[in-house]
Amino acid sequence: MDYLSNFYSNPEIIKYLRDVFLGAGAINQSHILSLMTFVPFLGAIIILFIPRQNKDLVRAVAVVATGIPLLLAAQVFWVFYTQGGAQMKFVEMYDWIKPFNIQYFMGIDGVSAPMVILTALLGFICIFASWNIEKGVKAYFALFLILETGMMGVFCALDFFLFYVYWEVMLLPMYFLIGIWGGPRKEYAAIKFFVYTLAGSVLMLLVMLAMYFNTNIAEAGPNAAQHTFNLLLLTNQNMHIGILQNFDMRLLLYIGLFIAFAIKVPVFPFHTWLPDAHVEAPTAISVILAGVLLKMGTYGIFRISFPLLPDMAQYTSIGLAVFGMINIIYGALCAMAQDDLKKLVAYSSISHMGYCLLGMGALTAAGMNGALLQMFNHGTITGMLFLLVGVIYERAHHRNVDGFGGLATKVPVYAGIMGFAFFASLGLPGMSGFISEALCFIGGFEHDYLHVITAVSTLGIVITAAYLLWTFQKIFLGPFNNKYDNLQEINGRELFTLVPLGIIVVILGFFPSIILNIMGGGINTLMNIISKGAGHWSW
Amino acid sequence: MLGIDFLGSQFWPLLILLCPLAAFVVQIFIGRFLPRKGDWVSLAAIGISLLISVACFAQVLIKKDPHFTAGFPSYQWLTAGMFTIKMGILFDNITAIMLVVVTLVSFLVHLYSVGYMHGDIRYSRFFAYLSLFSFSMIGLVLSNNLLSLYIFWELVGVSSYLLIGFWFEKVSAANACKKAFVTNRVGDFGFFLGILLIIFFLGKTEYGEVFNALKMSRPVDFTEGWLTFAGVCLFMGAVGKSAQFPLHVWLPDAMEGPTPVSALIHAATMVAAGVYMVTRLYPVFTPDALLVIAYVGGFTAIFAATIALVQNDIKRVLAYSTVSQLGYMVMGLGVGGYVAGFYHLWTHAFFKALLFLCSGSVIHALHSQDLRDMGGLWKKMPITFVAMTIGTLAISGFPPYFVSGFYSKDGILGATLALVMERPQHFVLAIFGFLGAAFTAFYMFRLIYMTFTGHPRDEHKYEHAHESPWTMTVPLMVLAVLSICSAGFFSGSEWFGDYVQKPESAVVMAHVPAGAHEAVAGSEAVHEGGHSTEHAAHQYAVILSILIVFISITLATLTYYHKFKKISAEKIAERLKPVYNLLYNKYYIDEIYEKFIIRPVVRFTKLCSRFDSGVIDGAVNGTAKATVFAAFATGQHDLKVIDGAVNGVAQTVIAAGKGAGMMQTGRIKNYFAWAVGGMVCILGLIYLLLLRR
Amino acid sequence: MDLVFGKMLDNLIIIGAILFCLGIYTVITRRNAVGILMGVELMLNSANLNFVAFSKFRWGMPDGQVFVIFVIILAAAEAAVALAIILSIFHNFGDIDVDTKDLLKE
Amino acid sequence: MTAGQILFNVVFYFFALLTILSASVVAFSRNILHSAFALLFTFWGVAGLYIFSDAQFLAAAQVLIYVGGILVLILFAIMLTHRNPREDSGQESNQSSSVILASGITVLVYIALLAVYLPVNWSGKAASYGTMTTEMLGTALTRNYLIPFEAVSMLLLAALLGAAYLARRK
Repeated sequence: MDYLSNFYSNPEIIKYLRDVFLGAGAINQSHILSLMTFVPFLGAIIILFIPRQNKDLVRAVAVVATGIPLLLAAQVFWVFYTQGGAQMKFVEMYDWIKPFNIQYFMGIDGVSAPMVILTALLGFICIFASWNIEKGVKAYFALFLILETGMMGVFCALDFFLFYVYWEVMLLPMYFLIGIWGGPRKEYAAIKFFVYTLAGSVLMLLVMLAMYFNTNIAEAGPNAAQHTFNLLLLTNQNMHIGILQNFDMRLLLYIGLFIAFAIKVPVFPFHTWLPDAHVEAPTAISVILAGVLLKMGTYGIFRISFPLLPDMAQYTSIGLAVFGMINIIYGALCAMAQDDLKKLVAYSSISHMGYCLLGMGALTAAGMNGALLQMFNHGTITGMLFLLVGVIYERAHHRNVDGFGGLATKVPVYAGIMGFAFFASLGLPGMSGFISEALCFIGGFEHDYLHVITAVSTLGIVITAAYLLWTFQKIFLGPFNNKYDNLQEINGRELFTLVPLGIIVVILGFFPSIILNIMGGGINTLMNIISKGAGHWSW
Repeated sequence: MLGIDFLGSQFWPLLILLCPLAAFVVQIFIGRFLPRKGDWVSLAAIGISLLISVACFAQVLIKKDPHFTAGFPSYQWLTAGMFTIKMGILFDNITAIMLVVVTLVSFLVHLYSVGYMHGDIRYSRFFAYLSLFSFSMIGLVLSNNLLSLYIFWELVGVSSYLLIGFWFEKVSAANACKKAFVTNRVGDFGFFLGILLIIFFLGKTEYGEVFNALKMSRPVDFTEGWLTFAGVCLFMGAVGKSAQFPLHVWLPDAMEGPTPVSALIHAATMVAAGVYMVTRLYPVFTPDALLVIAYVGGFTAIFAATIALVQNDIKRVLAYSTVSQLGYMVMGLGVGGYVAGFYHLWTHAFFKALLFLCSGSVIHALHSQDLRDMGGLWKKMPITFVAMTIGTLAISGFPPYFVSGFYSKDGILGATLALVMERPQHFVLAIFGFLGAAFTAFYMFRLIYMTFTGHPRDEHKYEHAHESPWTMTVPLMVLAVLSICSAGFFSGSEWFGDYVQKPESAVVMAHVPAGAHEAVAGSEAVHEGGHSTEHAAHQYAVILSILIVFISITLATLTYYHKFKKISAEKIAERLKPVYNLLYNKYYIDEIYEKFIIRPVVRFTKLCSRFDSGVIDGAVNGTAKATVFAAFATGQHDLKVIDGAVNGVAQTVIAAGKGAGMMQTGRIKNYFAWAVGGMVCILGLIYLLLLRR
Repeated sequence: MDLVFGKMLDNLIIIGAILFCLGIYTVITRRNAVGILMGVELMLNSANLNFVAFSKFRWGMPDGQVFVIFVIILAAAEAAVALAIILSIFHNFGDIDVDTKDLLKE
Repeated sequence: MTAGQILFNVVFYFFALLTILSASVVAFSRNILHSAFALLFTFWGVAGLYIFSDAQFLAAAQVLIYVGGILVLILFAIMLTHRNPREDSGQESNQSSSVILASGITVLVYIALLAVYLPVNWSGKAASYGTMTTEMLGTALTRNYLIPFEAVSMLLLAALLGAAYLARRK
């Protein structure tokens, strides 16, 4: 008897889940995902019991609590590398709230595996990046670990309710981390970030409930719940009843979801929280914010918007691409005008996330793969950038781009790595950034109506090159600004955080198929759902 | 050596490619700690590559088969959905030739920089960058598909950025390297757009597949117009990289880099990448695209030549001469002289590298780049003088057979003339060609006279001028010999034709408007049957060019050679003041770009940023304030209305209470009366509810 | 034995009711405290009358009359105490006009 | 109708009228003394009605306690508190409105009492024991109602002390 049968009595549902998503994989066999999600949480609890003065023990626990998920992530990577990313793996399904048919349903496929690996990696690195936090060490690391739990959960959850819970769990520690350990205007930034994202998640909640109440999974048995939160089942279009059959309502739901995720991505009109949040957040937090939190928006669109409302995905694909283009050009232009280095990198993140949107907007295999790869690459590259900005901030205590000058002579190694990061960011071939950008553009171009939009977006690479090199010149080249005579070179710890990321960027630059094959599997299943769900190519 | 079949397996070309990369990696990390700061590492690496390239070139020479391509398999690099990209190596005659050019010049420059860069604080890093550049250039030449060409294209761009900005303490160097990279990036934008178009329409990226797809199965919506547009986009990449007219501004500024860099990158190899790309993708270009290429090339030639006439900085003169010569090559290709254009690239690489290295040794000796400080150096630096003169003769196309420049330039002029004779409406190209040749001869001889002949203008510098060490003069001598014999050991340019033949265009003329058809037929006809017009064109070209060269040389000697000084340059400059200023300030192109492109963009970004923080943030903060006000309003409302209601109720209750209080008058009778009233009510109720049947 | 106007019980009850109303009227209109007392006595008597009438003509049990005895005893006690109060009011206020006394109102 | 019935009716209605008329005098007379004396006849009338209801002991008790005890007490009270003649005339000065109000209430009460009494059919079973005898009354008192009987004696004692205490002259 199939393990699923003690959750669903309707054989059709089991068949649908098995064929499209789970394949023959055993369920509840390996609890690697739960471990990865809740070990940090456990760490947080342990930290709370450690006496306040013992800072090093707190840090040690934090390292272990993020180290274990990293090891597990390595195993996840190996499994996906050998078996490809088409089917859901490491699936766990337990009843959570039986009456409402809510399950603790966790699983990852080609789409979410890279994100899980990225979260584990950045989480581990950021612990070392926040080594010299002195104020409230216990609280900081406890909140950080809870944040990691939230993030990991979001990427593993396959139940809409569970997804939403993790989404909120991730939100709260972030608010405190920015609000307490931030820069001068930290309260304003923290509040703005929190309320903005919360407003988004309210919309998501509405859509979730609408989805819940308008699906009928035709379960047998007297008290069998008819509705479900199971994301995989919700993709089954002929289970949609009630308002989900009416075109305008589906469009409304799609737009609601889009706004919720657009705030997180961030997309053009909803992006103003990002520069403030980044400028005020401490180094490690802005690495996590840029490295992982921005991906939640795009991941949400991949996991929820596209498969659940595929016809809407196609109907509004041009819009998404246009938003992508605006993000690219507008983000790049704003970045050029910034004088605070962190704000500049924040706007560059907006521009880079624009590539993801363009790739996704195209709804072609190449574009989607490019978008997913760009999400991963942006995580590593911008992670490096923020770490580097943190390094200079700790020494010079200001981030004003014009305030430096000619540092390359004083700190050549630091200048070298910063140069490497800048070139990776502007998409120099030989580094991973270029591959994802190229794929997004190729994908974008394949769409019959996106030629002009993609052409204009390619202009983005010129603007990006301009502002990044201009900034590099202002900081590192030119005559040495002797105000920084006593500037020390980058130290071992900081190097330890940067080198692994650099290696990943180069390896993926030369051999992208390592991760692209993983993503390819997941994207194929997604594309089948979209084309099947949408019935016909609506454009 | 010949025993090993270098073209049998992929191993050897890969070795050529990976040696410089290995050197780069070694140098960048542990270069500083190696003996002699690791310059020998890079030298050895490029040496090995040179040897293998020469070996391969030799084997290609023996084969004497113009259509030889080594069939190496390409391995699957990347799959995204149905779209896969395969990478591999393409080795045919053109690659062999380019490889020799690149590795040879690179090797000589490596050797030369050992002397030139001696004592520089970042000595080892310089060689790391040189190795990186060699790796990317070799990669560019070896790649077999558009995307890998683009990848190495950008890598070459970044290595030129690093090398130009080597002495980044100088503000001008910092600006120059940024300018170079961004301008290249603008070109790359067009190039990438071209690639996207081809990938979209044909779905292929490998050269062979693209050409076959174009020839055989061209999708119907990939019309003429789109193909021309794609061709022009691709050519835009070449414009950026080879500093053609609109995007040439970065090359003169790139002279900020050390001279060996200029010699290697901005004379021989990198700038030639654009020309190489056009030769490699030649079948893709439609006749209209070729015309565009020809015009851009021609205009650049004449444009740069005029500026070079009046420059006083030795490296600037050579820089503009490079731009002009590149214009020639591009024009050559544009007009259909495929072999001539590519041949000019071959010869130009050597004599331009020679000229740059000579100027390098002069600068090294005098520590100044300004022509006005030089003069009469031929006594002090005989070897440099001899090498420089040979280079000048080569570049100006001096007629005696033993000088290479003459043949290649003559080939281009012949091809241009042939086209013009075919279609006279393009006569402008011929004027560009010949006038350019004249100016080239004039400014080169001007350069020679001002530096080496005549009496020294600056005694102090003249005193301690000295000949450069052997590491610098040996490369000069080698290059000098090559400038001469690269014309094929006195056999003219025929030998080159055996190896390089013009690929027939993959553009199938489905429905051809009269004009375009005839153009192609023209070049076809010229190629097969109508040998006579082409031959005739060559005859006229030879005569004309010799005539022009002699005239300009005599003019130059008359103005600059102290013995026969008749014309004084200063007087001419006075009389043609406006023209002189225009030329001296490089047609104010830089200023125009600054004013009309860079400044407005920066202003626009400021606007964007203010808009972003003002409007959108304003909107967000506005909503925040609105909600605060709404909260305040509800607070007030709550206070006034609802509280009021509650208080109202309280008042009524109190009033009722008072009213009720009146009952308590203290007089017994009132109590009794109320009691009786109560009794009456109760009895009434009993009656109503219970008893009424 | 029958009465001319309806049964014995009805007549007695009507007489009781009239007595009761007159008692109420006396209590309400009398200004003199003793007058009120008299009114009260009237009402009590009418109640006794009813008791007796019902005990005889409705239930046929002596309980009604036992109640009357208790009522009579209480009436006596009550009258005694009331008059004592009236005397003390008289001593304190000089008159026993009920309308002017509103000590009860706090 | 036999002579005995007529005599029976006449005597019954004589006592009825006696009670009602004397009660109205108590209610309406202006002079407190007149109403005191009228109270005497009311008690007599009621005693007569008791006899008609087989309550001979009660009639006797009525006459003894009410007339002999309470009425005398009232008379003493009137005598002791009789201060000035104005008090009698005070009756008229009482506004006519309160008189109307009082009579209104009285009529209402009367109607309410009848409304409750008349609709019910009180024709219960006849006296099972023939005629009420005092001996039956005594047994009821000492058997069913022994506790109230004792309690009442306590009450009388309390009333006695209270009245004496209240009426003492300071």
